Amino acid sequence: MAEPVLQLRDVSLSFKGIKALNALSFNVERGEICALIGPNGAGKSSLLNIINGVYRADSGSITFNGEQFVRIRPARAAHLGVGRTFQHNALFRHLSVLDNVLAGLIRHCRATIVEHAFGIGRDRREAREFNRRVDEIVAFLDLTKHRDKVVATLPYGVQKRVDLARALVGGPSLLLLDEPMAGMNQDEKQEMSGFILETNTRLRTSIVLIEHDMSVVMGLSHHVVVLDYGRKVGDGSPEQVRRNPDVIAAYLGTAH
Amino acid sequence: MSAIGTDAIEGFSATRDTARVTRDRLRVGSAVLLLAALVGIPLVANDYWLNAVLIPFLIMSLTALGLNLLMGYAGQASLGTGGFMSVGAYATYNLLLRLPELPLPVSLLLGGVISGLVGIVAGLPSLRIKGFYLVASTLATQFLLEWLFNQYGWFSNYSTSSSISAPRLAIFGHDLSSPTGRYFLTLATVVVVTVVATRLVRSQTGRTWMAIRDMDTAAAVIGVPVSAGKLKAFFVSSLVIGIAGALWAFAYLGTVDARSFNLDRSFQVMFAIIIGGMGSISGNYLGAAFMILLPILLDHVGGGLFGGAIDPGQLENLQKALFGALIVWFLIKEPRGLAALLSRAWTQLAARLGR
Amino acid sequence: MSLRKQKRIMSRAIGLAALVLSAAAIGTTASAEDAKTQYFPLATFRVGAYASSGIPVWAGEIDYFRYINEVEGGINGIKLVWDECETNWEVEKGVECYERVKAGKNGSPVPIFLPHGDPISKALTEKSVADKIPLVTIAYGRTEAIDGRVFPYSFPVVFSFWSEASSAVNFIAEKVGGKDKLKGLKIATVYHDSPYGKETQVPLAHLAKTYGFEDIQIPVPHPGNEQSAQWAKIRQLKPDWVFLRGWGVMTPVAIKTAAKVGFPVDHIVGGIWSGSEEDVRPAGAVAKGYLAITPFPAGANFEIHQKLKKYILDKGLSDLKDPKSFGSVYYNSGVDEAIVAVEAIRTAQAHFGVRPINGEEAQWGLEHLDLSEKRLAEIGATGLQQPLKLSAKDHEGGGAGKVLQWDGEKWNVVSNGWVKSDRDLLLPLIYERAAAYAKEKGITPRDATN
Amino acid sequence: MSFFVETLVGGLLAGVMYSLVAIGFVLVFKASGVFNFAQGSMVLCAALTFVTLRDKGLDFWLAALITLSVMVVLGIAVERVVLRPLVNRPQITLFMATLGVSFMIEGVAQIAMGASVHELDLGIVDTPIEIGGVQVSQFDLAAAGTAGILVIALSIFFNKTRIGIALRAIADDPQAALSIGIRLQTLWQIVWGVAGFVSLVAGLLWGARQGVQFALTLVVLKALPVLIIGGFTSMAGAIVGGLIVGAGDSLAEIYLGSLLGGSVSTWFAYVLAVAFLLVRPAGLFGEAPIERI
Repeated sequence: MAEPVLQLRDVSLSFKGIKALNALSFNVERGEICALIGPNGAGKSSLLNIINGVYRADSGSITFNGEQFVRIRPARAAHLGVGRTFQHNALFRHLSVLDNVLAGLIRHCRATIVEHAFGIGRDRREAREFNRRVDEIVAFLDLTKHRDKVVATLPYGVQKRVDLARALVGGPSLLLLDEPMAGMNQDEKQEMSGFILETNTRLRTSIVLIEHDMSVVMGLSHHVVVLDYGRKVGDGSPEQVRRNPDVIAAYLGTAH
Repeated sequence: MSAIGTDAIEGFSATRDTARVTRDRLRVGSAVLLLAALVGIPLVANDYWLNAVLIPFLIMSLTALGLNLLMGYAGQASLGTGGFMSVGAYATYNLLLRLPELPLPVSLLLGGVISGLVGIVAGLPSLRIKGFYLVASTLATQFLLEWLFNQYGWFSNYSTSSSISAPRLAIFGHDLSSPTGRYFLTLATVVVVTVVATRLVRSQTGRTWMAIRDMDTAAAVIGVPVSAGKLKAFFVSSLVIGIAGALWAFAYLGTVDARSFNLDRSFQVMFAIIIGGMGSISGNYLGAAFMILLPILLDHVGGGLFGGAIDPGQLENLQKALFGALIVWFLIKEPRGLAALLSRAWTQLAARLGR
Repeated sequence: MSLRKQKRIMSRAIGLAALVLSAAAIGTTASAEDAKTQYFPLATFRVGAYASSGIPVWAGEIDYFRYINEVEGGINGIKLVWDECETNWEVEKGVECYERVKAGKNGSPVPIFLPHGDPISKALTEKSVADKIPLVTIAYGRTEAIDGRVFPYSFPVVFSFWSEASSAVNFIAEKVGGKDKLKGLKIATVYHDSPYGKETQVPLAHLAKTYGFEDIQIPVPHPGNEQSAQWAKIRQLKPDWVFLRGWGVMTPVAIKTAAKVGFPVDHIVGGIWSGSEEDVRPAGAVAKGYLAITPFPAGANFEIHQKLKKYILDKGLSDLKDPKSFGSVYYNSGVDEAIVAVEAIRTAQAHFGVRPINGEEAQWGLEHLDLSEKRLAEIGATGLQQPLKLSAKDHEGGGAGKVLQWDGEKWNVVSNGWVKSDRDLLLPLIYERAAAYAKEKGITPRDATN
Repeated sequence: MSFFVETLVGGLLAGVMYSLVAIGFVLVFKASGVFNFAQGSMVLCAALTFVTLRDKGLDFWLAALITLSVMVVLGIAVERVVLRPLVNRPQITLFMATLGVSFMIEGVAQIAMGASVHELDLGIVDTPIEIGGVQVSQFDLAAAGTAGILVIALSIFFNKTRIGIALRAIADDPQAALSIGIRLQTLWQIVWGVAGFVSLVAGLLWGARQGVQFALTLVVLKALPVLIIGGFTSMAGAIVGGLIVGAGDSLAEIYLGSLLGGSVSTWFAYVLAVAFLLVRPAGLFGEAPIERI
């Protein structure tokens, strides 16, 4: 079996003395969709924030694509190929869909500020190339008709897709999705699930997904990790997790 | 989240609509007309209009553009504008004085670059401090620079009054010291800088800045170089402001000391961009017009209507209060600035024409 | 925002603009009189941080102009007309005012421009040469401009900053019993840390070397509302005299802080811009005994004041709002300025003919101005204005000040008449600096014999 | 040594005067997130109103009472007419609006009361006294005492009363404050009213110190670094920040000034403030929020 894309070993995090994550360890295999589930405050978002460097873990280690670290800066994580969408809307709200997605390519930008200012050197070539890639992703996520609209004016479900497009355009090898379907109706969820699945199969992107809707989780994921109060209480295939009594007690039985 | 220039400034770019094409054509057309008018003005305008109205208006627009790049686009508010203007002015003065073989445009640009480098240093705290605390910390730059040029005679070539005056302004042998010459020097600079700045804000550099402005944490997570982007914004902004400072000193006043670039100047420029419209290029000209032309207009009107009837001191105070009230009124009534107002007017006009 | 609301705002804004434009049009066509009058623009500052010092000045000036018009029927029959332009004491607005008025009004040219502000006068130095409009800066402005060969259109008449410093030293000499007694004294200059404040550093250093006193320089940062550190230093250094060169709020705070550290107030000699009622009144009782050197001695008993009172104040024609200020230092400075301007125009008229005078002619008039004791007596300004004789080589002419002492209510002259400055000692230095300026600017000095 | 101590003490006492102005800022900022630059004009307005009334022959307390009501009304009016329509706008816009307000206050105050300078005598003797060989100004001691009393009174007011509790709550969560049963608008008005009162006290003390004149408005420039160091939301921070700035300015002017050529106090406090911010990005007593995304 190939080396996992992401390995977490004994990762702990605390805020002002309160443990948010407690010696957490698990693997995400290359090419799989891994769902993180657990009640509110279980530490799911905090975990994503550690993986791409928004928070700094107190201890433990993370291995991503063979590179091991305890702490990482967000920009470095992005360069290594970690993509991310956000639970609460974190789009650049005054920019158009096009500009938001283009921003996802900034880290691939080689032209200097002088080239940008005078439209010389790599500037034009890069601009063409970036626009082509954005158009591809925009078309892939069915956003073409919204391309030039300011994101703040778009419906919530569309904004979520823009967020996904922005994360995808840079070609991440691991995609962290923080509740991509929160607040959506059933049709929108279906649509989004389709996009996620297609991303996984067509673009071969490994995905870590936080989601509350169990039917979505069970339908989409290859692998489920269950968190409760910062501890791992379950880890396995959807079937295994569904049968795990601890998980049922902590989460499935009560919440749903 | 930074509360400055990010959260609640609405409408950085107008929503596109059906009348878009007509509107854009209208815009380009009127910009060309405006430029033609600006080039033609010296044929009809007298010294007063050039020296006291148009030159300061153009330079104020340029300064506002500089600050707008930093504050309106990159979301980093600064009250160090006056300080950067003084760096540009004093640096250009020393280049003209000590390296007279350099042509004027090169000295102006180098003066701007020096100001830009100072801007990078001044921008370093922005990597750690956010929001209103950052605004307050830029005041340190403002006061430190003001002090520096007043304190050390070297910067003013040990003139008795620490003030600097323009050496002869000339480009390739053409004397520019007449009002018309200074006007064209200013106009040319403003046009070039505007074109370059417009390119820049539409490039990935501009997108970097707007990403930082709108949501800096998310920007970092998707791989936008936040720290470098902030420092670049400080550099470009201070560069433009530095060039504007040099023009203020040499094309407008002729002789200045550091007090021309005091905190009041910084406030004036910030008013110009907030009233004109943050994150808008045309807003800079509208805001500068508001700040430079309105007080002069009030003065003329006041003098014309009440001259002799009201005590001049009362009249002046009345104008000051009225100016303050107008500022507040615009801030309340037009959150997105005059640029948005104008943009809506264009849209309506275009809709009518397009029909 | 709803469309209707937008429209309302737009239409209001447009309406406002239209109103403003039409009003401006009325303003420019309002008063079309014949050009048999002499236009005299006044750059004033009635708002901002320094308005309190300015308001009595304009009153003195305007009252004297009115007196000339009402009682003497103008200058040889040419009446004066003036209008004001607000500068806020800022360079930018000062330049705007200058540009606004420099072309004259209704065909009457501008003879003289009074910039009323040290930074404004410096910004206008070169423009005034190009436009041929003399700048008269009484007791401020560039000291080197005394050399009219290099600065043909700048006139720091009466009392330059260098003369101010020298006269202050000479007054101290008067108090200690002669210039030879200056040796070994410590004189601390507490100055406003600005180009204006620094102007006396060079002459004081030179005088210290000449007379053997110790020259201590203590800067006070603008605006000067907190000086505990500076006066703690004074307490430590124990100077014999303090020469206080303030501006605005700095002076009362200096006097109060001096009292706090126990420095005797009657050993502080204020400079020109630290020596008005507006400077000492806010300091209250502790200012009693404070000294100040000035070219504009206070007092309402000069002959000209009797006339002003009779023909202007008592007839309700005065520009003065607070009658207490009649005869104050700043009021008298306005009268002084007006006298110099009127006499320069009169001199020019004698040469060029009785008609409105333009800037170039007024420049000639200024360079040939001779305010003798006799002429001053005719005007009624004996004791108020020192005798003054200008030439191309000497745009200052006077160079003496009187020292006043505050008694808690009013100023009293305590010096022995006009305290002269050591002009012979300082002029060579001034000419040297003017020559250096000429070299930097590529100016060829005029021939001084014309 | 005694020179050092005297400089230090002089600086600390001056610092208390800065704190006095800073407190007005803290109050308003804490309640409504507005950095009220018009505080300086309010100080001028208070002092000018008071001396004008006194010059008309009014009794000290009557003049103080009338001035107080003028200031409270002014504070409430600013809140109502200018800031309420600007609610939810960026902080920098609110800040600039208060700058516009300061033009209005200055213009109108000088139309009504003139631009002349006035003496303001509070009847506090100002001869220096010696304490342990160190010379101290009586006036400054009295001013420091007043500032101390003011801070204690305000602390009690804001710690023991319902309004105070609500005020502390809205800093964290505006909804929580509503649940105490005080409307946000009412709270803002109270705070602006109190800010008017604080500017009266500051206006009287500063006016007595330097005369009542336009330059009173410039005291805000000294209060700013005090706020940065102490944090925009802490009353204790304003006092400690004031002491640090006062002492720092005085010592810097003497010891750093002799090296660099003087007038270092125009910027020293600001540079010091930035240094503090780099260590603590929300001031000494402020708390930086946790980033949540």
